[in-house]
Amino acid sequence: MQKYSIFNLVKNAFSGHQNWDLAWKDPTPKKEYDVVIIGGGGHGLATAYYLAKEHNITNVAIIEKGWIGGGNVGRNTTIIRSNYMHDDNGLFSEFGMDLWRKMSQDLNYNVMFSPRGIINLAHSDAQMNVYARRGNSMRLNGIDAELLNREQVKEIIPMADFSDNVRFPIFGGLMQPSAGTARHDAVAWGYARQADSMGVDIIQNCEVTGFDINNGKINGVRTSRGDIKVKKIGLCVAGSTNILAEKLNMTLPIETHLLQACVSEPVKPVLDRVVTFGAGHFYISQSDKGEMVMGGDLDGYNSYAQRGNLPTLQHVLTEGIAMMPFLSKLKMLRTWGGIMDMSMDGSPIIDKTHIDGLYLNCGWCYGGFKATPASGWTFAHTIAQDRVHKLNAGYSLNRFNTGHLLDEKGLGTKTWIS
Amino acid sequence: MSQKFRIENVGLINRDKKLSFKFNGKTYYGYEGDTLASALIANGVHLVGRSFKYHRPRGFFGAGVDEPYAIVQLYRNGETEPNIKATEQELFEGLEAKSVNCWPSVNFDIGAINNFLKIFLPAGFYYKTFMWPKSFWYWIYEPFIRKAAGLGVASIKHDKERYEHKYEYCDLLIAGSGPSGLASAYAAANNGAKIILAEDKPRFGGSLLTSDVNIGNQSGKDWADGIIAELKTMPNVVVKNRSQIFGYYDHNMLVMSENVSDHLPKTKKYHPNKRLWYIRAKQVLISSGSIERPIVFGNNDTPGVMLSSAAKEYLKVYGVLVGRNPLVFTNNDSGYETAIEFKKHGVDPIVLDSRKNPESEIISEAKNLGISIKNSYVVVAAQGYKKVKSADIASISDDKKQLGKMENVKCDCICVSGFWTPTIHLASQSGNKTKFKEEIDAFVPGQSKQSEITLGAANGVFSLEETLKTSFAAGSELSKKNN
Amino acid sequence: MQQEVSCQKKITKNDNEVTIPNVLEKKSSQHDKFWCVPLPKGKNYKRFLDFQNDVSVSDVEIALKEGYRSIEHVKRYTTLGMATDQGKTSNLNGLQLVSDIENKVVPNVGHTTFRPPYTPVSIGAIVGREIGKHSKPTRKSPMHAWHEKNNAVFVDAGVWLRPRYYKQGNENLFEGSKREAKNVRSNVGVCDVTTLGKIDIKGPDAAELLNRVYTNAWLKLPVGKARYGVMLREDGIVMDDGTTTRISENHYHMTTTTAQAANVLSHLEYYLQLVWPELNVNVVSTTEQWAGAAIAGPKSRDLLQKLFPNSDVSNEGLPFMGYMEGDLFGVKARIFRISFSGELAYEVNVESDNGIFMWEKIMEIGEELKIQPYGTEALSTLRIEMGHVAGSELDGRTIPYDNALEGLASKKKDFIGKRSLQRAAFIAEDRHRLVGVVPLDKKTSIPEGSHLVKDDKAALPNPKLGHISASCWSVEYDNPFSLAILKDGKNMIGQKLFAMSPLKNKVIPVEIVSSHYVDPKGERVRS
Amino acid sequence: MLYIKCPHCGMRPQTEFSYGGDATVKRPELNKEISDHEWDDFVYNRKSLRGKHLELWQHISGCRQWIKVERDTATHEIFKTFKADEEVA
Repeated sequence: MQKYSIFNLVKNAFSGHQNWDLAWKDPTPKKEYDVVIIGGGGHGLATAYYLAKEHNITNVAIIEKGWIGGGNVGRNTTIIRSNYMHDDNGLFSEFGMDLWRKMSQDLNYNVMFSPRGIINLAHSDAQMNVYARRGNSMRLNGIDAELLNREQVKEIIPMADFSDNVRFPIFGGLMQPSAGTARHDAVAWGYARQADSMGVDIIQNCEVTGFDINNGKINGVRTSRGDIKVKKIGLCVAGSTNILAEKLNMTLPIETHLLQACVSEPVKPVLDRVVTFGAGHFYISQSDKGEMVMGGDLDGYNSYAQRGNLPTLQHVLTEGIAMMPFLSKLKMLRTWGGIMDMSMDGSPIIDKTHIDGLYLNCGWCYGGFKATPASGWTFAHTIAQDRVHKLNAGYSLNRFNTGHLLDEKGLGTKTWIS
Repeated sequence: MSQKFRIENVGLINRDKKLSFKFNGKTYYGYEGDTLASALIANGVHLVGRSFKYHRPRGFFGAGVDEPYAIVQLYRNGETEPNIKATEQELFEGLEAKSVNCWPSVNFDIGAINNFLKIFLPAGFYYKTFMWPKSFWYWIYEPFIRKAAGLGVASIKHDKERYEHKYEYCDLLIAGSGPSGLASAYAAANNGAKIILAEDKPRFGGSLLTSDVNIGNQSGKDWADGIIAELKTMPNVVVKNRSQIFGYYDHNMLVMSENVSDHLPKTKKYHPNKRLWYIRAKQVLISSGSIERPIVFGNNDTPGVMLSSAAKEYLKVYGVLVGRNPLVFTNNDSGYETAIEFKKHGVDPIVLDSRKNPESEIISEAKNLGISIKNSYVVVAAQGYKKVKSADIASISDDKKQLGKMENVKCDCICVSGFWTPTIHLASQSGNKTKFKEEIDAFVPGQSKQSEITLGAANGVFSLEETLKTSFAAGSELSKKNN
Repeated sequence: MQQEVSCQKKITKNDNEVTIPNVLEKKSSQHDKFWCVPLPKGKNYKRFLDFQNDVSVSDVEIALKEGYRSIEHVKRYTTLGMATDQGKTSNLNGLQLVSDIENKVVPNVGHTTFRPPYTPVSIGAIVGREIGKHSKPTRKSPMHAWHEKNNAVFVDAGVWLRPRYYKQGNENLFEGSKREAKNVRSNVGVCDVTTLGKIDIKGPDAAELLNRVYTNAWLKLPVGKARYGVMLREDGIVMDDGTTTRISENHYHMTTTTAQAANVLSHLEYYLQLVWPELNVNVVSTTEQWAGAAIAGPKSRDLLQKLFPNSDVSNEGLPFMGYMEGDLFGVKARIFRISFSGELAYEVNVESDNGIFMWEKIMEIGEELKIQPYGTEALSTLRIEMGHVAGSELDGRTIPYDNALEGLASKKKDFIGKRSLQRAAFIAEDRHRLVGVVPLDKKTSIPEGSHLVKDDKAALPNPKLGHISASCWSVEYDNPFSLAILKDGKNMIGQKLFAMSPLKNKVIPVEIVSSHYVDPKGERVRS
Repeated sequence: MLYIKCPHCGMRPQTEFSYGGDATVKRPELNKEISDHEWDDFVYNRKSLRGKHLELWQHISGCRQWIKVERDTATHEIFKTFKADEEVA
């Protein structure tokens, strides 16, 4: 495979950029694979990559209904963090942080991982205590965290509302300095390019129509481009998990919901951190292009529409202005909606299933993007070894039955409340 | 300073009210009714900004909401606002604006070095490099890129303006006050339907303001004025200018942003800056018109290259010439209409038509006026850096693959028309699956998903007669009793 | 949408015809399907598609050459159409180019979806008037003005403002709240408890509803008595707690926490309307109708007697968890003998309009008993040292057992969420449980949010056994005291652990004690 | 913004309602012995399909009644609304 580098870029410049290779090929599906990954999103592509890289399994196909990277990896707010309270979430995400830190070099594709730090603002002493509980848990898990007081927050983000005309004054915040953002599309493309180069078939415009299961064992998968024989299938279709689960006669602890996000018009750098509002649900960062990237609550009802309604955005932006009044003068340029698996305790599922050879990766709620590498890595391990890794042991499907829940927010099963 | 590109007695501006304004620190004059863009062009200013990546000089390309270039930093009443389109910003006394994305100035911009490095900066170049050494991305490369990106500067001061919301219900919401919007509104209003008619520009009438047509023995504009005047007297009708319907949401909820104050030097006491209307409409009529398409050619981003419809609008609405030596490059009759307007106002254009031997009433008129026309001719490239100085033109083969011998013609602007693209955004937002219409090379609305109908140019219908017929019919059909 | 109203097109009763005027326009000829001028040999002009983002024909060619072939890939790879004009002049030409190179017809290339807004919209306009202090509503109790006048320092409790402490001189929060708490333990204090959620429950099946909603038994609660209850979500997690009083045969007065008031009402309505419609019960929120004052401390009965000279408020006349109505100088009042502070205490409710009258009377008559108002901080201190749970323990992750409330979970009857309590993790022997924590040096306050570990020097990740949920300075013993939720807490009493707060660089050796730090037998509330 | 017909109050904007999830989930009867699986299906497992979805809403800023709404989760089209005790055909 062609190596991407400044030298190669210069070299290609003089030949008019006519000699770049395909980033990935466009193969027709083979009759049989060792592993089929359903879903060409970030998690599916990463899973295929780590299957090839870590487990030397390369007779793999990724089947994607549309175009790769078209799901939530292509429509998120690009935040990467591991600021979790529960050990299972924290340790899993921190493992992912390590993968993020070396991803550009590992994939030879600049994913622009930018550890600009995330600050969760607190607006009461009680909230400071909740954050302290989380931050201390992070520190004891070896994750960086700092508790900031009001003055320290003001130093870092002076554009937040420190005036007297504020409903919920800022008391301080919890910062994870190593958290940050990355270029979301590049993550999908970087994984795709490397997976392809190691022999994985990336098959786009191919819809799964059914499964071939015999005696509780996976035999194959039926697709709009023909039947494929396969012993192991990994399901990575956040947002559409329930649709495929129906074809498998499974009912999962997941509801499908819509989350909107928006960007402002690009402006010169003004905000160099990721910041979340504590008296509501709003988060913001400024992209390298200069756009303010903003998000918040779910639209609040089951939806597959990928199109949201204005009251939710209005509500989200209201909290935005409450946090940073200067946003008022900016203009909302673009909005979009993504559909996501809201699991019943807010944490994901990476596990085997009762069907032999069928592996499940779902339930990422709003946290899927940051989990891409760790999810791919542990899912690849689970598929390759037919057993869960200790990093994803907490993400079991039967935890809902046993009560080993991982509820970071303490909201329970009403997934539409965010 | 004189407005040397302003011509006498043309346009809809108020020449009794002269306004002074500043652009990049220099004082200019315009008239009430100008946009910042028209006033700058009147003063011969065509260089307004720099492009995002290569920092190439940027002028004006359109005359309204479609403008990609002319983005400025606005200063108003002690506040500043980034990313204002000069083509949408109405002029007021004391307006100040500055170019963005250039340093130290729009005339001499250091960032333009990117223009010479452009062969190293192809699509996606950043994915392929800036990876070594590992820590350099965050500490060195990214801060540099961040600084270079972004357009205007956001003030972190608290916004002192006030914004309001309003909730409305209506029978018919009509988006756009061009011929189809006016006709349908008028017909429905006569049946007593409760109507909101929204126009994003300051003036009602849409294409009727610039086209050379006659409706009911009046000019298009006079007819539009008459209809609007009558609608305004009707208690069941709300007509709103400076009001953009920007979103079509579920269950026929549309949202409109009314600009109440931005065209004034400062917001009046107790007035909002903008008012957001949530409108639940029983029926929506989309009459949002169409936007002219460019034709792609070499250096087609040079200041002075613009849409032919924009050139016509600057002339007919603002009395401003975008050049004294225009070249019109067209693949349809719209370019001729612009050329005719030039000719009528004492300017000699040259028309390059990519077609071999088109014939129509409009073309005949152009010929009769003595306009110089070159058929099967194209602009290969614009020449000039900060402003068009000439154009490399050539004949083109019938299959459009081979160029003839290149010639250079002097010109100071190139007005382009590559035909029209219906504005289907609202229909598409409502869930309408659009379809491609071969005859016009563009998408038009397909099966309606909500209670919406698209009329006129937005529906790919460019004949005024047909537009009026269907729009009058739609207006009365939708509002009458037995439906 | 085919919804009834929106497809109903009977807009008017009229049927007027409008005459269509004559139109004179010049007819056009067919346009040329031509949109891009080829490059002449040897020339390398940039031909732009997207003018603001500098996307040229060659950029799209490169994207396609590299395999970014879906129109979405092209758009994202080149940034075509993603500028502030959202591609109004560039989208179609971009599509034409892709269709030419890919040799597809334009409709098969497809266009990217149009989403609102059509053109950028001011964020200020979208948000409107809900900015600054008005970004969320502010709820104030009827006694708010009095609190303001008396130097209350307020704290946000949800959207309510509550006095945190009443500042005297240069007191800080710690000094002020300690003074107030001490005064409750030694004299009498009064606290504004208006913000508590209040729900009126009426109907012949009201007791049955409560019996299903709360984990403990409710069928035999006599009229004129109150009872503490805990309600669960169906997943077994504690949702809320509070006392409910039987006002008359078919009439109950439920209180909820300030935070959960709205959720509990919806919860009850859900079960009444959808799950058990056969229950003849009505519920309605009365939070705003009653102003509430908690009167607590050893002298509270003396005060009460003076406030209600005509009522028998003796320990016999109004025993612990008793209820009566009283006449507060002409104002009808409800008197509940309930206690959050662990002291002898009462709660008096009057209709909101009379709240300020009640409050001023309490302050006026209580003066000789050395009454002081106390805020939420003192209230916290009092409840923590008594081991009463509140929001920081009922954090949406705990079950009754974790909060030492297992005695309240009835074994005999079914209730909402009971089935979930059988889950393996919920019945595990070493389940987390509420305990008390005292620093060994009896001096160092343990920051809330600290974690308890066995070995403060262990390698990371250091296993955490539990966390400090609430801390106070015990006014009873004059030393720090904390509550913690600790793994296997039942068997940990007497153990020595470390409370660690790496965020504050603190490692505090601690001893685990009972969560009932003060008056473990609960004698005071019954005295 | 959705426009929901409250069977008690008439057409009202979505902002007056709060969502309550899948209306086809039936709470097991009190005191009934049921399997873990049945209980999990009630508490956690949801079909959440694309297309027609019968769901609960509460008219929280209106009559406070819980209602059932038949809505398409792909298009947001609302077909019909029902009172809490109304049988859904």
